[in-house]
Amino acid sequence: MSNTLNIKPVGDRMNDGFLQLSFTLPVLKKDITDAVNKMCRQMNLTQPEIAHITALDHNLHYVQLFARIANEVTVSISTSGVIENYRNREEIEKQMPHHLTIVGACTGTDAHTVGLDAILNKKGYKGVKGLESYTCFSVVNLGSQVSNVKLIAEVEKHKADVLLVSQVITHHNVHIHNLTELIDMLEATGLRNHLVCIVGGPRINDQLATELGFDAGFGIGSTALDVANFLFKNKIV
Amino acid sequence: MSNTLNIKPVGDRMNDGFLQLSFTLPVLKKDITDAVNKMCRQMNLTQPEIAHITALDHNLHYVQLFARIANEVTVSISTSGVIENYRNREEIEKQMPHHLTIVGACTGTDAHTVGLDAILNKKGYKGVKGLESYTCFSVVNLGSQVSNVKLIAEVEKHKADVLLVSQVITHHNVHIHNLTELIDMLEATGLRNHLVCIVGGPRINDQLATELGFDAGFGIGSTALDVANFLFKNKIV
Amino acid sequence: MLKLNDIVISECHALAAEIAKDIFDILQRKSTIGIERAVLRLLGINGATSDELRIPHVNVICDKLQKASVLINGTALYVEFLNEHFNTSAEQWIEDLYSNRKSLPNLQGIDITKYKDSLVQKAKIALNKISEQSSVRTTSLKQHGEQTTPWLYVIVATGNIHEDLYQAELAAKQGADVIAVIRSTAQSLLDYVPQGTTTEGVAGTYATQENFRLMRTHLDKVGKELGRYVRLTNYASGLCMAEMAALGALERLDMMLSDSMYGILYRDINMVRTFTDQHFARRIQAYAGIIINTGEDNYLTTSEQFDEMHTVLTSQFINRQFAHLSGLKDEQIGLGHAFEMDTEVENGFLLSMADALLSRICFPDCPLKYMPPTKHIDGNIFFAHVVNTLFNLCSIGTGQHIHLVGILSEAIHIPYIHERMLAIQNTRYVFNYFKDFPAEFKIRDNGIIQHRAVDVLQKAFHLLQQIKQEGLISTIEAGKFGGISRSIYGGKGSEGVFDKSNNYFNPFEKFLP
Amino acid sequence: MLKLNDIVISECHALAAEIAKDIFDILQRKSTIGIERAVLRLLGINGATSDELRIPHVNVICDKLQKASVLINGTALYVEFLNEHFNTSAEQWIEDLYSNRKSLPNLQGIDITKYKDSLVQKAKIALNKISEQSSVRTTSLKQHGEQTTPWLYVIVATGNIHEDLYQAELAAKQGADVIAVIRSTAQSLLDYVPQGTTTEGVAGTYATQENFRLMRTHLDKVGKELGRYVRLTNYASGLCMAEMAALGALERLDMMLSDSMYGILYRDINMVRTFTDQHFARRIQAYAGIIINTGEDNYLTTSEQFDEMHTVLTSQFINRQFAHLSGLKDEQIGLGHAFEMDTEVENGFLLSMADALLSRICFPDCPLKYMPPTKHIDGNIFFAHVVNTLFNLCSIGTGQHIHLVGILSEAIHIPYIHERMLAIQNTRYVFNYFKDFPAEFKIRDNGIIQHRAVDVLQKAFHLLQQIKQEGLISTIEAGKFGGISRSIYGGKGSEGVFDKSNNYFNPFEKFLP
Ligand code: B12
Ligand code: B12
Ligand SMILES: Cc1ncc(COP(=O)(O)O)c(C=O)c1O
Ligand SMILES: Cc1ncc(COP(=O)(O)O)c(C=O)c1O
Repeated sequence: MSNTLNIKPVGDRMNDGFLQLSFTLPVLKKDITDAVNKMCRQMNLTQPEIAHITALDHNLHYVQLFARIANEVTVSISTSGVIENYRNREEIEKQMPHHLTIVGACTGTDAHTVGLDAILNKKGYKGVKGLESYTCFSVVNLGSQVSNVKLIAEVEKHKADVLLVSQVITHHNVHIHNLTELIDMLEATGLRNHLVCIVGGPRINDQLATELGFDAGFGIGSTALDVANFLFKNKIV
Repeated sequence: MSNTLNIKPVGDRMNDGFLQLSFTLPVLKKDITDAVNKMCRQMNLTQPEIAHITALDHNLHYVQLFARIANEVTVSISTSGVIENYRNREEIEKQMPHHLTIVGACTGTDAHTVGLDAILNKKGYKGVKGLESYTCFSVVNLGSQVSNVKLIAEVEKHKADVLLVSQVITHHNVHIHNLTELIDMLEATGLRNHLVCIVGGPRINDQLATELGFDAGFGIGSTALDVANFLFKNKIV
Repeated sequence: MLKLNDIVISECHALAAEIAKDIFDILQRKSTIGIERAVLRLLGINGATSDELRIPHVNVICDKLQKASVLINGTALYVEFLNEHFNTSAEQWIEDLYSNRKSLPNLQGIDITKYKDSLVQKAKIALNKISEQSSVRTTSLKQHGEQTTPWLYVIVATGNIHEDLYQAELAAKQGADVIAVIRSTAQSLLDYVPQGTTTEGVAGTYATQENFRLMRTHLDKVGKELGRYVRLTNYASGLCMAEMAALGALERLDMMLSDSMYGILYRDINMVRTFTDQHFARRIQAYAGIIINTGEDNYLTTSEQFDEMHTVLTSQFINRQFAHLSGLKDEQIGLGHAFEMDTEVENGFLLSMADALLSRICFPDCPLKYMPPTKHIDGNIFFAHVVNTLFNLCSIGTGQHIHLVGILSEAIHIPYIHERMLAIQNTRYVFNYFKDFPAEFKIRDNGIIQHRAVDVLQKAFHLLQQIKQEGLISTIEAGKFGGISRSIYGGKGSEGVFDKSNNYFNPFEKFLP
Repeated sequence: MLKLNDIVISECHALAAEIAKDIFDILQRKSTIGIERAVLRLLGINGATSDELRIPHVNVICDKLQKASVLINGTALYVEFLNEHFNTSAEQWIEDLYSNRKSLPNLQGIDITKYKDSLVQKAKIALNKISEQSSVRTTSLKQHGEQTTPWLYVIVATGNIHEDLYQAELAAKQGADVIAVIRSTAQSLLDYVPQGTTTEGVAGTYATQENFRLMRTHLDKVGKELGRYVRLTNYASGLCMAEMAALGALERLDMMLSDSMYGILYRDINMVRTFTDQHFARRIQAYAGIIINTGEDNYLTTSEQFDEMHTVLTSQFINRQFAHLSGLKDEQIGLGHAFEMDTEVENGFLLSMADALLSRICFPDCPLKYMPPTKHIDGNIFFAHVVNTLFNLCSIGTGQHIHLVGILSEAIHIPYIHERMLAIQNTRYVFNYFKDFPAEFKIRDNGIIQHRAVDVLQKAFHLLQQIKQEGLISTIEAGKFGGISRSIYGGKGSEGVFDKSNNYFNPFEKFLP
């Protein structure tokens, strides 16, 4: 069940709608107020208060401001009483219906292995053991800078049940290109159907991941246990 | 003459439209992404990237994010070739057509005198001499916490040509109430016509001041010379 | 720490003692309408008129007694008399007088001395309540232990006490040791204490007895949850200084801004009024175990620390002597100073450290209150956050005691709910990252820090000599503190000052330190 | 500064020298296709194929020579031969070979030694160009004077060289002393240097000769305006390490990231390839007066400074010895380290200071490069800004030389144009506010700082002893540096390594240090 709630941000007082912004505008000093006002109008913000301006160049100004959002925002809030049953490692190991082979890689030109290793390596991260330590999983960690072509070959070779991709670099949306290409290739090769596809990284979230055709996405601060729980639910249903 | 220009903020590259925001939302952790997405939609922002979340309470979360403004903003840019002739103190003293009596005060409950003193006091501020040092002005500095009633009495008493009001406290828009009341009273007493009314303070700008019925408003970093130049132009025309 | 001339320091203390004593001789002969109201507050008269003006009963009665020209004898005995005369509760007869249902009998020549005994009994009961409150504090502190210094002092100031309660709770949970509820703008100029729960303050929340009580109760609850005692503070200085002290004592405030000169300088309150009020206010605070905070930090908002730090030090010497004259012990005297050096000064941090150490050394037993940068903070919140980091470092690095947490939006508005969190985060990070910093370094002899400290001390010494010569009053007239000049005759509230008659009686006098 | 055992330090230097020497003995017998291309680059072959692939001519010819199995003799003489053979410009015949309009003659058994003299003449001319470039630098530095340390080093990385030029200009105007153009992601794994002006890099801008030149010219212009010399830096380490060094020397880069092991550890480049390449690359840099930067800071992104600082120190000892073997003087060796301690460690600042001082003391004449916090920076930009403040303080407080300015959005994206300004503002404020901090304090004997430094040094000493025993290769295999293990046989680019034949000739060999 889902319900809605009308909210505004909270600054000085509840629901006063204040927010803090900063940005750089390519205008002359004398045109800043006008530009800020118009921007705020476009953003449905009222009462813009310019707190600070730094001239980066004669026609480039960094502006800090506070403003109020004009209208309330209606957010959905899930009111379902069922609290998700979050299992610990032992429970997952006992109750997991199949043994799973997991292949993980930092793909494309990404060489940021710390995040993927945090999820995979036995010793894990911040006290949470990685997937290698689960008796119900076999893990192949391909490391960094793995091309999509190579990755697909490895998935086939290991008959992987689960694919874990890490993408940390997002400049100019390079991760979107990379991940879209991967899903396309998996579909073209017919591998997508039998594979649970997961992507993680600090700028990834579940919504983005599912939009791109993955089964799940894991962002900042995710743990191996989060992934294991997802796999458990995915395999149980 | 005035022209227009289509611009977007500049982050990583020219016109990429990136801005930085932060605010606190009264929602549970699990509802943050949805709430942020909806807020951004209301603000015509795309690609919201949540960079950071701090839980202030179980249902109150501080969010830092980056996002892109969807559309360009059309700003007016004044293209008039005439560069405003900005005079120095000696020029103003020589060319000012009348001697002016200036009354200044921090009004209402405001006791922040540093800003007004910066404009009025002989020694001035950051190397710019105050209005008291001008041979063409007589200055009466009424100091702080002057009620509008008292202020009007003083304007009459000194036959002031110019009224300088400082308002620094703006919480709950107390300055707006104060300033509106002052203008109403000046109009009711018939004093407004012959009086140049100026307001200053860190959260004041010319636009706000004129909307409230003042002749000019001076914000952060204004100097006595700015005010003197304004008075000069005002008295010459 | 630093090599300073101990003899100069002792001389400074001695000079300050004489300076304070000179004023003390004047103020001892005076009382004020504010003090009289405070006496009645302590005696439990805490209602307000039932119309929408909500005029406090203590104001109604004191104003009437002043009109009747008997204020000079003190009010308390008259109240005893009137209780008997009207034979109703004080609430009732004040309300009746106010609405002109009854009128004041002729008070001239009435013998009120016979009420002394019963009055003294009531005063004792009142003071017992205060003692009970302070033993609640002591017990809780004994049970939970004292927080390590510097204490994190944060402000709430929404104007609405209910919002304040929540923001204070969050702040305490984030690690605040002391919660200050900032007062609504210019409340200090009201010659009465507003009544009841309030939600309409501007840039602060009205200090009222009921608001004090609500916040105290809430912080006690939060403190229990957190397993520590969360301190509460508010302001005394102002036209109602003594009354505020009384309410603070009754409602167990733990600290109060209570300065001997702030009202004069920054609120243009009459000098004699202020000196007289502060003396009685602080005696109550002394009794109640309240830590006072002085306001020398303000000087650095209207003058430059680089040039004028010695005026801060000078004032601290004097403020402390006034405090002693009110019976406050050093442990209760939170002398104020600040990290207000211009951000562009070369070696600004070293100079600031010297200044902060100097106060630390001159007043080794005082819980110094160290204020964050404000004057040179502009609307650049990122830079402000960084300046606060160095302030935090200077505080832990020089062993400050009460640390007012600087907030990145200082130049713009009253702190937003998350800005306070960011500020506490900044502070805790620095305090932990530099935990043993002071023990780790020895300051070089004859270095920049030492030179600065010697210089400031020397200048303070000269200024104290000069003040001893010319008197504190002339010094203030000359604008030596904060660059603000006030004359002895000027300022608000002088009409409320009077010379005590020979019959003057204040039942608390002899019990207070 | 700190009391450390000088004998242990000397022992560390000696052990590192032996360790480096052991590798040197291996690499001296080798060359790589990368080195060969570098030689041709120095000789002025800088075109690329005219089709859209834009394959650099040096790659076309070296690949062909490798296929023809003559690479082992070095490429330069063959190019001389082919110039004569085809009797066209090199550009022309390479283009002809590439498009199969012409084909390579049989090269086996051809006597190329006769071209040595003319080749050596050309090499001298090439080296003269480099000398001229470095004397432009020296002259300008003499004219304008050197900047005070720590130098402010900032990055630009838009991916588009034109945007980079503007951002670099603004940064210099804001006070940056060194501009680093970050390379596009994984350019280090390309076995060629892209050609021409580029606008399409990801998380960095391609390092190309043309981009180098554009930026150099622009910074010279800006520097003239500002009345100082603005330094430029880029990366060498990677598959094209030697080539990059050549281009950097020709286009007057002032510093280059040029590590003996970074490619192995962080880009999984073959060990022998890296060791061989770095040696030649650094000889060019030594000749060109380029300051190299090493990459030990990276270790602290994959392991914890609190536990693993000694691996950084160990690696610095070794990296410096490799640099010496390439003829670099200490003034050119910018050993890397970082302020990467977990932000929650008690007394973290004191420990960080110890670590930073230790490198300072062990390598007194090296312009250390101090990197900002990255690993423990999260998306909270306000907190990141504060952590950078303490980094700035640690840098000025311990006398670092090259200071990479930390940017508040480290955890999120490539710096925005104003974020760089905020970062420079933060840094300049701290450097000015703490200007004479180091001279002002004496560190306590046997305090936290001293203990930490002694401990880290001791651990580094043990590790060096162990490496001397087991060899550097086994040490890397065991994952001692940055927790990353690489095997001697693994890694990219091994196909480009070869044993030099007896006839091998490289015309620069004898002129380079
Ligand atoms: C360490 C680091 C490096 C190290 C990497 C070492 C290594 N072997 O991993 C080194 C120094 C080599 C490096 C190099 C570069 N880096 Co880097 N690096 C970082 C840094 C400082 C920390 C990343 C990290 O380790 N985080 C810790 C881990 C545990 O967090 P995490 O990755 O978010 O992982 C967690 C979650 O995201 C999730 N997760 C992540 N992956 C996965 C996968 C799955 C399947 C799941 C379920 C979950 C999951 O779970 C993890 C645990 O909670 C960040 C900045 C920062 N502070 O975040 C920059 C950063 C990521 N790097 C950046 C860049 C640009 C680079 C370079 C490209 C720069 C250059 N041009 O040379 C190079 C080249 C790298 C390359 N080719 O990929 C940028 C990326 C900008 C962007 N958004 O596009 C950042 C943000 C810095 C910056 N602001 O410029 N980098
Ligand atoms: C100094 C100071 C004080 C001093 C004032 C001493 C004095 N005699 O002036 C003391 C310590 C007494 C004080 C007290 C309070 N303060 Co105060 N104070 C400041 C502080 C730190 C600096 C203000 C200042 O002096 N700026 C320097 C001057 C030169 O700048 P300026 O005022 O902007 O003036 C320039 C321009 O604005 C313009 N200008 C200003 N006035 C005029 C007038 C004219 C006619 C013209 C042409 C131009 C002009 O020209 C000037 C020169 O360029 C600011 C925070 C900050 N860093 O800005 C808070 C601040 C203004 N104070 C604040 C508050 C809330 C208070 C209190 C109400 C707190 C309380 N509840 O007790 C009290 C009570 C004061 C009262 N009744 O008015 C808030 C206001 C919040 C808001 N927006 O509503 C601020 C922003 C701090 C904060 N974040 O809480 N304060
Ligand atoms: C000592 C002292 N008392 C009182 C106050 C507050 O006074 P008011 O309520 O008049 O703003 C301050 C403010 O900074 C202070 O320093
Ligand atoms: C020594 C060294 N070389 C090179 C690089 C950059 O390498 P790449 O281009 O592979 O990211 C770094 C990056 O931090 C480095 O430290």
